[in-house]
Amino acid sequence: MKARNLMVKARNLMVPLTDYLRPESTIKEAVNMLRSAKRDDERVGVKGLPVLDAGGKLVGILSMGDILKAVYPFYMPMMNLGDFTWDGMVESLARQATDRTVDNIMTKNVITIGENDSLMKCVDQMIKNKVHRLPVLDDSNKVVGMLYERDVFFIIVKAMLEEGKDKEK
Amino acid sequence: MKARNLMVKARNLMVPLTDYLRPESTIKEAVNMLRSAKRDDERVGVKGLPVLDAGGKLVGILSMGDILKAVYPFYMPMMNLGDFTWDGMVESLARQATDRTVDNIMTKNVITIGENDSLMKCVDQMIKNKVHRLPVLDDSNKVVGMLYERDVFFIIVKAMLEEGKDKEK
Amino acid sequence: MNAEPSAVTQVVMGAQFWTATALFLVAYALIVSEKVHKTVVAIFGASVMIVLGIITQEEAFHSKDLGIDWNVIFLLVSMMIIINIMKPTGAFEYIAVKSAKVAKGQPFRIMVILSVVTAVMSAFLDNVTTVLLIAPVTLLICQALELDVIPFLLTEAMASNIGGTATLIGDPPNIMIASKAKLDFVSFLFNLAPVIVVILIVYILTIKIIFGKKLQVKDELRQRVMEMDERATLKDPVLLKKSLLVLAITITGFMFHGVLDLEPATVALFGAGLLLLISGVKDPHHILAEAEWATLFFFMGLFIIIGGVVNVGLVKWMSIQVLNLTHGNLLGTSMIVMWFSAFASAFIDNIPYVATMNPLIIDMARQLWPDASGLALLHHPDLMPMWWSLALGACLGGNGTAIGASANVIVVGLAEKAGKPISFGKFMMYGMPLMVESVTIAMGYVWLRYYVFKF
Amino acid sequence: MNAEPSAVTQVVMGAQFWTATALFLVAYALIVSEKVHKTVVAIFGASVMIVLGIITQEEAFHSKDLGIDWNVIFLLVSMMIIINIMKPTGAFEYIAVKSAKVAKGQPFRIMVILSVVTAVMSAFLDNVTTVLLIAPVTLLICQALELDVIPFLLTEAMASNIGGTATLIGDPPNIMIASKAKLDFVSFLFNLAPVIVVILIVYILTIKIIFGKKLQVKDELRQRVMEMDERATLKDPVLLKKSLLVLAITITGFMFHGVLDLEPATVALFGAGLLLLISGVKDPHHILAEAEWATLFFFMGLFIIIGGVVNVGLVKWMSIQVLNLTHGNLLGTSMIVMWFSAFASAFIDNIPYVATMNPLIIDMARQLWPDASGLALLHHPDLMPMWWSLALGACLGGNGTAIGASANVIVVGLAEKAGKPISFGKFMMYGMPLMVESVTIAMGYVWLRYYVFKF
Repeated sequence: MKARNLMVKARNLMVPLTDYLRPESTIKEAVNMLRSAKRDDERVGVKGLPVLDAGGKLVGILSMGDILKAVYPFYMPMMNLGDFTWDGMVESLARQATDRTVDNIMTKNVITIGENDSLMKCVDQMIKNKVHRLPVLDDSNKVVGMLYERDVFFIIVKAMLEEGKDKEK
Repeated sequence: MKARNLMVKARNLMVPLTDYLRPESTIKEAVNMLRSAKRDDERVGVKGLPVLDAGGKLVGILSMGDILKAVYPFYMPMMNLGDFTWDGMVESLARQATDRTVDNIMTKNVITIGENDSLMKCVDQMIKNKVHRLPVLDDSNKVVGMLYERDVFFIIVKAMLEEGKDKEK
Repeated sequence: MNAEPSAVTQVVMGAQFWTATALFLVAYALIVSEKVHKTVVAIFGASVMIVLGIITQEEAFHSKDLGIDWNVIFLLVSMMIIINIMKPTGAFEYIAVKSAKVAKGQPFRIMVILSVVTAVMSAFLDNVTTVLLIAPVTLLICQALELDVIPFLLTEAMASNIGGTATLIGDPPNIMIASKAKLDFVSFLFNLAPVIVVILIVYILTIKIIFGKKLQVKDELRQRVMEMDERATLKDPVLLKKSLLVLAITITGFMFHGVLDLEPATVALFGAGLLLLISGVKDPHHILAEAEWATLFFFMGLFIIIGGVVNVGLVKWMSIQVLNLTHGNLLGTSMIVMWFSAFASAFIDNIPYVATMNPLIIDMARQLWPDASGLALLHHPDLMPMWWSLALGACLGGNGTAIGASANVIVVGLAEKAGKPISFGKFMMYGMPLMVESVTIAMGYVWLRYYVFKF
Repeated sequence: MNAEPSAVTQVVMGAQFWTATALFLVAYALIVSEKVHKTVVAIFGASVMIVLGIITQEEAFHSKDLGIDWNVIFLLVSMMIIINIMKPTGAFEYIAVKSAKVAKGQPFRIMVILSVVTAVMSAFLDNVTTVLLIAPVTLLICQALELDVIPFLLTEAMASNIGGTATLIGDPPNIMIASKAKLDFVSFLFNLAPVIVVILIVYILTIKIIFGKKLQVKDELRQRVMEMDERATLKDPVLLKKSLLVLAITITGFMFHGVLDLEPATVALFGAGLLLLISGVKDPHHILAEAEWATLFFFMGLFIIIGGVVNVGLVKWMSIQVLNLTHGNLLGTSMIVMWFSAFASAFIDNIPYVATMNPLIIDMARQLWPDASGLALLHHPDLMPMWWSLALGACLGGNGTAIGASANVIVVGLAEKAGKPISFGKFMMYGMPLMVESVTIAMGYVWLRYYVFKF
C-alpha cells in the first residue's frame, strides 16, 4: 500500500523546480527562458513557468497563453471582432508589447497544489480552473516543483494500457 | 505587400494535416496516435488531433485535456470535492474508461479557422474559446491543417525580438 | 352547508372567458409536453394575457391577489442569494462527508443519515438546492465504496420532498399557500411537521426493507471514506461564520415572523441584504445572476396566467364544480383535495397546480361562507384542513413519479450522467408505493387531528 | 398661486421620520462614497425600511406609488432580454463597421457618424448597452487608423446621453418619469425629441471645433477600414431576421402604446416573450441571468427606500421647502428644476435623484393644486413643463462629469484599459461646457415652447 502511494501524490509526479521567472523581467527575457527551460531529460522548452519574487514567494505564472493575451487587445472579446482584423496586426501589437515586464502580463491568480495532494485533486484543479500546469507547494508554501498536464496524462495512459498489471508496481 | 501577407494567414502557419483520429477508435488507439503524431520535423507527439469521420468531415477534436476529462467524474466540479479523493482513484477510473471510443470523449464543438483568416483572428478564436489548437478549413470546409498556439507564439516572439527588421521579409 | 347551484350563473362565459381558458390550456399543454421551455411558455403566455386585456398590467405586476405574488418571489430569490454566497464556504461538503463518517462508512447507515440530513435541510432550503448540495458528495462516496448510487439518489430525492413539506419555506407550494392564505411559519410547523416526522420514520423503515440487505462493502473501501478529512473543505472560516450567523438570524426571523408582524419575504430579504453587506461581496452581479432566474420567471409568468383565468371566472367555475361534486362535505372535499393533489402533482409540476388550486380553494370558501371575508374567510376553521391537505398532497405527491418534483428530475439527470439511467417505470416502482404510503399516513393524520380530535 | 405655509404643519417629524431620513441619508452617502456596492446598499437599506415598519412589505412590493415600480423594472429587463438574444447575431458590429465605411475611413466623419448612430441607438436602447456595443468597434477602428481613441469614446458617451433623452425608453430617468407621471411614448417624442435634435446638431458643430482639425490619417491606414467586410459578422441571418422583426414590433408597440392602452412594459415584455419563443432558446436561464441584475436590484431597493421617506413625509417637507424658495413661480421652479437636476446628475447617479424628485414634484403639485387628483393632477398643464425640465436636466446633466452617467463611467473604464486614462478633470473640461451648452438650449426651448408660445 505504501509503495503504491508513493507514485500517486503530486510530489512524485512533479518536475522539481529549476527554472522560474522574476516579476521584473522583460517579455524578451521571459521568452528566452520559456524556450530554453529544461522540462525533463528528453525535452527542451516549456509552455509555462512560475514567477517568484526576490524572497522566493510565488507571485504569478507565465505561459505562452499569457504572451498571446499580452498582444490581444482587451476590447476584442467584448464582441465578434475577429473578422475585422488586418494582416500584420499581431506583429505590430507584439512590437508594442516588447518593453512590458512579466508582472504586467502574468496570470496573478495562480492555481497551486500541495505536494501531498492526490492525483485526482490535481486533475480536479486542472479541469475546474482550465489550467495545464500547477506549481506544487510544500507545507511552508514554497514552490518545490511543477506538475504538468502531460505527466498526468501519461499516468492515465499507463493505467489504461497496462490494465490489470497495476498491482505489481 | 503580397509577399508579406503570405506569412500571416492561417494557411501559412498551419501544419498540414497528416494525422487524425476516427470517431470509432478506442482511447488506446487515440493515445498511441497522439504520442506518435508528427508535429513538425524536429518534434514528435502532439497534445491534440482532429477527429474526422469516414467522409473526411470534421466531427470533433481530441486533446490530452479530453482524456483527463474522460477519467474525471462529472460530479466533481459541482462542488469542492478535490479534498475527498483517494490514492489510486485516477488510475482506477482510467482503467474503467479504457473501452470508451473517441466520439464519446472528444470535444464535439470544434472551434475552427479558415485558411485565409488573419493571424489576429486565430488569436481571437484561441483566447475567446480557450483552446490551444485550431483545425484549419479550406473553402469547402475540409480540414487542411492544424494551427498550434506554439506557432502563433513564435511569430509573436519573432516580432518582439526582431523589432524593426520586419520589413525585409 | 351545501353550495348554492344558483352561483353558477355568476360566471359569464363570454369571449374573454374562452380566450383566457384556451390560453391557459395551451400553456399547460406546452409545459407538460416540454416542447417549449416552461419559462418561455410562462413569459409569453403572461404577456399575451396582458396584451389581450384579460388582466391589466397593473393587476399583473402590482396586485398580490391576481398577479405576481412578490412575497413568494422575494422569499425564493433571497434564499437563493444566501445559499449562493454560502456555497463556496464548503459547509455543505462538510455536512455530507461528516454524515458519511458518523455512519462509520456503513452503506445503509449512510443512506439513512444522508436522507435525514437531506430532509432537514430541505425543510429550510429549496429541495433542488438541497439535492444539488448533497448528491455530488453522495456520488463521490458511492464511488469510494464502489456501490450502486441509484438507491442513494432515489432515497435522497424522496427524503427531500418529504422534508420540504414540513415548513413554510421548505417547498414552493407551501410558500405559495402561506402567502395566499396568510399563514405563518409557526402554523406550518405546528400543523405539518408532526406528521412529516412520522412519515419520515415510516419512510426509513420502508427503505430499510427495500434496500437494507443489498448494501455491503469491504472494510478497505470504508477506510477511504473514514480517511476523508471533512475539515479540509472549510476554506473560508470567516465567511462561514458570517453565513451561519445570517442563517441563524433568518431562521429565527422565520420562527417569529408572525409575532413580529413581518412577512417571510421581509425576513429573507433582510438576511440576504445583511449577508451581502457583511460578506463584503465586491461584485453582487454574479451572486444575483446565479439565482435561478428561469424558475423565478416561470413563477412570475404563471401567477399572471392564473390571474387571467381567475379574472374571467374560470377558477370560480371550477370551484363550483368541485363543490357540486362533493356536495359541500368538507371532510370529503379535504380528502379529495389531498389525493387529487397527490396524483396531480405526481404527473404535473406542483407549482402551476398549486397556483391554480389556491384561488380555487378561496373561491370555494367564498361559495361556502358568502358572508365572511379577509382573514375570517381565509382562516375559517373549516377551511384550515383544506390548506393542510393541499400542502401535504401537493408536496408528498411529488414522490410518485420521476417528473413529480424538481428534485426527482435532478437525480434522474445525475443518474443518467453517472451512466446508470433510472427509467420512468423504475422510479415509479419505488416512488408510487412510497407516495401512497406517505399520503395515507397524511390522510389519517388530517382525519384524526382535524375531524376526530379537532385540535 | 403661492404655496400655503400652513401646509408645513402636516409633516409630523417623529421618530419614524428621523429614522427614515437617517437611513435615506446614510444610504445616499454610502452610494456616493462607493465604499459599498450601490446594489448592496439598496437591498439592505430597503430591507431595513421594511423591517422597521417604515414601509410595509405590501407597499414595498405591491404599491406602484410607494414601492417598486414594476413597470420600470419589466421594461428594463425585457429590453435587456431582447438585446441579449440579439447580440450574437453580429448586427451591432455590422452597424458600427458599416458606419466607419460610409464615412470612407475619414476620422472626423467616423466620429460624427458613430456619434449620431450612438445617439439614435441610445434613444431606443439603454445608454450603457449602446456604448458597450459601439465602443469596442470604435477601439478597433482607432487601432486600425492609429488614432487616439479618447475623443471618439468621449463624444460617443456624450452622444449616448443626449440621444437617450429623446424618448421614453432612452434613459432610465425618462422611464421612471413616464411611469410616475403616466406619460406615453408619443408625448416624450413630441416634447423632447425636437430639442434633442437641435442639441445634437449644435453638439456636432461643437466637437467639429474641438476635435475636427486634429484628426488626420494616412491613406494606407484608411485602407484597413475600407477592407473590413461588415457582412462577415452576420453569422446567424435567421436569428437576425427574427430579432429585427421583434424589434420592429416592439418599437411600433411603443409608438402606439398610448392608443392601444398598453403600458410600455407590456409592449417590451411581449417583445421579449415573443423573441424567446421564436428564437427557439433552449435554455432561457442564461439569457435571463445575463440581464443586469445588479442594476435592477439597485432600482428595486431604491424604490423601496424612497417609498419609506415618502411615507414619513420627508419628500413632502422637501417639496414645501422648494415651493417656499420659489414662491410658487412656475417658470422659475421649472428652470431651477432643470439646472439643479443637471448639476445634481453631473455628480450623483441620476436614478436615485429622479426616484426622489418624482414624488417631490407630485407632492409639490398637490400643494399647488390641492383639489386636483389623478391624471388631472399629474398632467396639469402648468405641471407638464416641470416633467420635461426634470427629464432634460437629469439626462443631459449626466454629461457634466466622468461619474455623471453610467455611459461615462464605462468609457472612462475602457480608456483606462486601453492605457489612456481620462482623468476626472479632463472629462469635466470637455463635458461641463458641453453640458452647459445643451442645458442652455434646453432651457431656451422650455421657456419658448411652454411659457412664451405655449403649445
